[in-house]
Amino acid sequence: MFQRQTPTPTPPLLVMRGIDKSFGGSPALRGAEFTLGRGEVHALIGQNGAGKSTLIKVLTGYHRRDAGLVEFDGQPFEVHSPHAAQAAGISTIYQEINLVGLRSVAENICLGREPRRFGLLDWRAMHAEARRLLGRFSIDVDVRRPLGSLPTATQQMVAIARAIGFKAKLVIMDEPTSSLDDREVEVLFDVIRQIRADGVSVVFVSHKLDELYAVCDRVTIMRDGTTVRSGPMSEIGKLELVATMLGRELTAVARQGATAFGAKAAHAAGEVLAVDQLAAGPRVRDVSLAVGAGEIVGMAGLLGAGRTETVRVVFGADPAAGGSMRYGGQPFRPTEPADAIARGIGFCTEDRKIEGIVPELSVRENLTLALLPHLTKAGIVDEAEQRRIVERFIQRLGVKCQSPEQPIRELSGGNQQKVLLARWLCMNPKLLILDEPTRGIDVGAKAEIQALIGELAKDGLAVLMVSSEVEEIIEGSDRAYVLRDGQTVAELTGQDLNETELLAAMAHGAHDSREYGHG
Amino acid sequence: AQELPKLEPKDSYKVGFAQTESNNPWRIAQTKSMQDEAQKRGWQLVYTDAAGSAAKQVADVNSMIAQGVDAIFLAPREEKPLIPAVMAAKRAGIPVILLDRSVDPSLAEAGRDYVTFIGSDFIEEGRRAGEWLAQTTGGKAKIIELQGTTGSSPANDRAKGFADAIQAHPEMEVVASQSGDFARDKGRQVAETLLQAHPDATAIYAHNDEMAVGAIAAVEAAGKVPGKDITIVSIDGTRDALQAIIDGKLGATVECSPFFGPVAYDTLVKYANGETIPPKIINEDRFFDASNAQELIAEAY
Amino acid sequence: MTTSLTSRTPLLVLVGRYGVIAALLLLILFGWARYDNFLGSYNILSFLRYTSMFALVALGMAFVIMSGGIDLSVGAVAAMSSVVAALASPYGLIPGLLAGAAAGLVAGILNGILITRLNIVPFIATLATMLAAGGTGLLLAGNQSVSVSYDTAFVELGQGDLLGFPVPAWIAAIAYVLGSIILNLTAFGRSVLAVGGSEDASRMMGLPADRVKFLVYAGSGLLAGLAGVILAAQFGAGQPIEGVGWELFAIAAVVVGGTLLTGGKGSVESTLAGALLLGLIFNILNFENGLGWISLSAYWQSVIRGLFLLLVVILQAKLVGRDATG
Amino acid sequence: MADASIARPAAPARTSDGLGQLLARHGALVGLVLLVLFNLAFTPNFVSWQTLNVNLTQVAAIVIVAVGMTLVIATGGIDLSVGSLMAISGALAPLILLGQILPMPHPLLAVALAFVLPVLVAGAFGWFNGFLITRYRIQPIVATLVLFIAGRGIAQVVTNGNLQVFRNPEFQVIGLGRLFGIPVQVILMLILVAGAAWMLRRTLFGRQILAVGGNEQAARLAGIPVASVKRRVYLISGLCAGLAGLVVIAINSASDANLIGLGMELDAIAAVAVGGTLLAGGRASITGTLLGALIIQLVRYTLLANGVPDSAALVAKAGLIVLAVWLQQGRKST
Ligand SMILES: Nc1ncnc2c1ncn2[C@@H]1O[C@H](COP(=O)(O)OP(=O)(O)OP(=O)(O)O)[C@@H](O)[C@H]1O
Ligand SMILES: Nc1ncnc2c1ncn2[C@@H]1O[C@H](COP(=O)(O)OP(=O)(O)OP(=O)(O)O)[C@@H](O)[C@H]1O
Ligand SMILES: [Mg+2]
Ligand SMILES: [Mg+2]
Repeated sequence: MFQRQTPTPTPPLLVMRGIDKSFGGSPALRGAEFTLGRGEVHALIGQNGAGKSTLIKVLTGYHRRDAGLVEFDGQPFEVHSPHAAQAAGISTIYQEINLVGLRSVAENICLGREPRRFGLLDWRAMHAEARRLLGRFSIDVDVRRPLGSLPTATQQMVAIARAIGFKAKLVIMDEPTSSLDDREVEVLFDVIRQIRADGVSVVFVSHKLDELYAVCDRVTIMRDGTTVRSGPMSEIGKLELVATMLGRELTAVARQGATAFGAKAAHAAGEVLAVDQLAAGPRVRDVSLAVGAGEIVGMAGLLGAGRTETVRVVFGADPAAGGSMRYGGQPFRPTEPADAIARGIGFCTEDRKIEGIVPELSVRENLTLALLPHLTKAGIVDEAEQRRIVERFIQRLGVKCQSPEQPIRELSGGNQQKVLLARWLCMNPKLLILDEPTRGIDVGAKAEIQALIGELAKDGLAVLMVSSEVEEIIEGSDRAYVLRDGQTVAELTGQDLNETELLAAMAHGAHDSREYGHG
Repeated sequence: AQELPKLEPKDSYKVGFAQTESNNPWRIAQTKSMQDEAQKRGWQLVYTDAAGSAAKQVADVNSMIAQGVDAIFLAPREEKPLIPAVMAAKRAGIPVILLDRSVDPSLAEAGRDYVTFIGSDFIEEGRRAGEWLAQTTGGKAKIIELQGTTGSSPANDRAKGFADAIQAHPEMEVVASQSGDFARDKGRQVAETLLQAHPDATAIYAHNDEMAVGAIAAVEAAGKVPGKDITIVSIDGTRDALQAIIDGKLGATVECSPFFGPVAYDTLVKYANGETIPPKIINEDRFFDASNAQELIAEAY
Repeated sequence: MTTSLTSRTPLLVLVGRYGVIAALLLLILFGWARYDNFLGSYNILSFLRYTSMFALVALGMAFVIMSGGIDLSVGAVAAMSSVVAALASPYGLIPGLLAGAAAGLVAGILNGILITRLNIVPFIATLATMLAAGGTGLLLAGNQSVSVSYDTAFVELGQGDLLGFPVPAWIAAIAYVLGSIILNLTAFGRSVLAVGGSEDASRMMGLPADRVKFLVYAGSGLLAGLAGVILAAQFGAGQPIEGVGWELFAIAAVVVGGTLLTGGKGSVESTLAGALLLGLIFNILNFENGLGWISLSAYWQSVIRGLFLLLVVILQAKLVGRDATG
Repeated sequence: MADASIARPAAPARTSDGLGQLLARHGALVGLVLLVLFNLAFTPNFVSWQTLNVNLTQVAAIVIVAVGMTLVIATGGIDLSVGSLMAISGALAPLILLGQILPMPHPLLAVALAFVLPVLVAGAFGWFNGFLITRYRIQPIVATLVLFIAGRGIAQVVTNGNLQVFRNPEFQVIGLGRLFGIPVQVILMLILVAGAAWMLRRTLFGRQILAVGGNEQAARLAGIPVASVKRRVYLISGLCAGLAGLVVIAINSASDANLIGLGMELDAIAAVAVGGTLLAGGRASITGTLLGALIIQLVRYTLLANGVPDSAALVAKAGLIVLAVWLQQGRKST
């Protein structure tokens, strides 16, 4: 399935071959390949969890690779710390903004390469340098201000300025635009074109496809930790790009068996949740949606579209800034997750590690974490009852673990995910919110979970499912909303809910799909 | 070496009292005595508390010098580190009188650097305790010694005096000697442990009454009878100790009087009047045992 | 990961930045108005001579805390170093100085290794070093203060004067000037703050976080060693049982100085102000006793110090708002 | 964030290696056994009920405090104020017994109050710690440092620093009494240990403690009231300290605000650390803490009984703590 390499004109700047990397047994990279020419802007794309960031972190020595070889600038390349990589001429903007909010803009830009006079810091030079770099982005801020006091977009620009600032041969940008608006993106592209002109190579990771066509010369597509295609940007159409990324042939839009969702549920009984013009934080600007009992509502969008934030607000984990919500007919404004849980809402978070499991605790305790108050009489947990429930759900979801007493951190990601799902199912909730329910999960487990979600809906459960996987949305959900830059840009039902429409809406916002307006 | 600072006679002085710490009954009684007596005479007293830090005590003395006191009563935390305080006062022309503990004689001398030392003779105390024990046990005893705070001069001297006393008696030996920090609780715990490790012990010598009282509890906890199976002797003369003597649990205790007020101020007056002051003024300390505890307990603190 | 400081009102910012210095001046004014000779040269000089030891320890602690850590061992290390210095003092001023400083440095390096190599949390690591240093000091000293040699110039380090100022004050002053330069004018200083601000981000930005932390603890040990040298020289004895509670004094001074306990933000100057401020409270209480009011003031001192710390910490928490959590 | 552990070069996955596992899990037990063996070999008259008795009565106070400390640390916090809180309750009890606060109509009422009030006061101060930590988001180390400094001062001011001597058999049962020949404070200690262990395993509160310590974000998203859990934990720590204070003064039939519980916080924390509770929170073992405390006590006993001076004891203690805590690292790096 591996495509032939179109030869790069000059000897390549960077060659990565057969890169393996696994985290605690679960592979993130399996023989990944990457070749980068000099003075070329190279798009690196793939689904969430495809391994892009890992590939980058392996290159910069943040992770040690398990196998494979790397050549940079003609030499074998062995670095064991981002420090060394930077010294070797690779400067990186990691996916999550990695700056120190308490320190000033100038310090963040110059950290690690501070200008000196007589061995001492030269603050004037440092500030001048910072202003100069930010100037290229036509940004004008007081560089002495603490970075944390600036809006996320500006912080992102600072991160980019920092990376450009190093006289680097290669600049890597992992999702640099996820928090930038169009104008800022344009500025960024100008800068990228400038440094390309100086012969600097750029690796550009993004989920926003049209951006890629705007700046990138070549593209490498990753899926499940391997490189599935690489070639000139111009040779690959957008839909083809997405298809390769998702590993599906567009020509055959026959969808049987691609996912394990059952037949579509009957039509929505009564409204469970209604969200109207919700605004929250920097990422959610204007989201409206509704979920009825017994239906699965999909929520599609590219990374950074604001889906996670939206559902966090619905669950009371983050405060809403504007708009209104109704739940079960009544006005609804939870201030703590506990409120939402008490009202019968469950929320499977996107980020298992940070927001899901309690690693040291056993499967049993993790599974019943939210249910515990109901299992308790006079403060004492009814363990018999607890065991019964745990056994039942381990059974029903086919969780693979030695025993319910096994610490959850020893389970595979997929089984961890099942336990977290069970954590909410055992509450038998009215509304279940799933954020990327099948991300980073092996195919088998994925199918089981999808099937389960289907059954649940049949039993009358309302499901709101955030997913970056197109099939999941199309085949899993009765209706789907598409978010883009924190706005609901489309609602797709019935015939409209097909791959073309969805991709179009995700890529360009409301396309020929029925405009979703409020009013 | 230049002469001692003079002090001209007045009927009221502003004097400083640099206390070491206030974390045990003896110290608190001493402070009270100094304060009460000053009040009685209508003198102004600048009181500082070094909270157990020799360094802070020096700083305290310096702040007294800064405040221009007429004289300083110093109860040195330790022998060596307080030398700078004594010298500073001398340079500032302020006479110093040492209370209850002295400073390193090789570095500062009574009559030259400070007026005099008023207090008990710790070595003597240890000796008297030792002799009493020798007498009551007929020169036969296996002794557990509960030492004071490691490094403090009373601990060192009381150990020395006691050792001198029992030297004459070949059948008296110290089987174990550990620090109980002059504190009741620590003394108790150490005594419990040592009694356990040395069941053959017949006597306990505690460097102060607080530890002795703790030791009594330990002996009883070990199922032995204090005063019968184990003879206990200590130093200070606190009310608790005298009560214990009356109860027959404590053998005897050598008085180490904390009531410094009167003698201290009298000495200062004498010095101001140009009388010659001896380099050492030793309180004649009493000796409490079954014979006199009952009648003297009223005076104890 | 990034912090939002927008909630701060300018006034609070000012208080946070200059509060200590203001408080210091107020306290001095108060003392000058209330007591005779409070600002007399004698009191000032002896105050500086004594407080410089604590100032040195606080400086090291400031860097440790700015890097997001904590060092409980400084007091015990200073005591141990004072013994070592006293033992070396017969060989002269320089040997005594170097020996004491080296002893402190070794303890600091031990902390650094425990924390960066064995990944032991700073609290436990430095607690262990505190016990070990205390014990070592007593062992070296044979359980009692070790007299320094008055034959050599060693005592000058504590009791001498230079251009009318106490030598310890000079040492502290130099240390603080260097400290300020290191923090504000060297890349290392910036790295310390960056690591304290976010260790993970610093690693991502290519900073050698472990090396930075190691150096910070080594430095704290070195300064504690210097304090120990002054302790020995100023009081003519190495004192194994001194230094009790110094670590708390230092932590308090740093906090009062407005340095964030979560690391990432701090100032050398206001740490000095904090140390002087806390020291001054003792001095003032002594003068207050001179007026013959408070009785067993040692007890009140702890209460007052505690309340003072509480006040400052709450104020700080309000300044930083939600970000005060680690 | 998730990468933090991976970024650390010195975080080996020692979870796999068997011996490390064993030591990490049962390090404390192994250590205790070795210590006992050593004593059997070298310490004179070690084998006797009295030895057991002495060590248990002496360790009781530490264990009682360490139980509360374990819960605090299980939530990822720390409590430096326990020693001072012991002093406060220890100073209050005699004042009540001797009717110096308010005249006592009935002696038994006095005894009852002397048991209850001081512990409650200590608990209140403990709750205050939790309040500072949750309301102002102050780091536990600093929040509890406040009372570490001020607490003892308060106790001293209340008593003017005077030693309070008292004789009151009813009250002193807690320190001197025996039930079936077992010292009351030892029984108390065992009850607390059993109770806390049971609470941690079987009750809602126990699970919430571990969840909060193990992953605060996840706990919140599972509907656990994080703040209130933390406050209750510090409250409990305060109550335990208060109780320990009473035990200490009862044994000595005297209360000395200057000395009660001096340095206890370090002993307790050390006991917890040695017992194998993660200082990062999330995994706690009460029985481990009991073992840890016994180890520290037995080390002290061993050194004393064999005439080793305090100085060496300190160094030994330090090495012990580092070793024990280092053994936990393997499990922590996941
Ligand atoms: N530190 C880590 N520990 C364990 N697993 C990890 C870690 N980092 C990444 N992974 C796993 O490796 C796989 C690839 O992750 P990676 O972040 O490279 O994906 P990605 O292509 O960058 O996705 P995204 O588009 O969401 O950034 C995922 O399954 C992820 O769960
Ligand atoms: N409040 C939050 N707490 C923790 N992580 C968050 C939070 N909000 C967003 N994230 C993370 O930031 C990334 C972007 O999330 P965002 O909600 O902006 O986009 P999204 O539509 O959820 O994209 P995706 O779900 O594909 O990541 C996600 O990986 C999400 O896990
Ligand atoms: Mg990524
Ligand atoms: Mg998301």
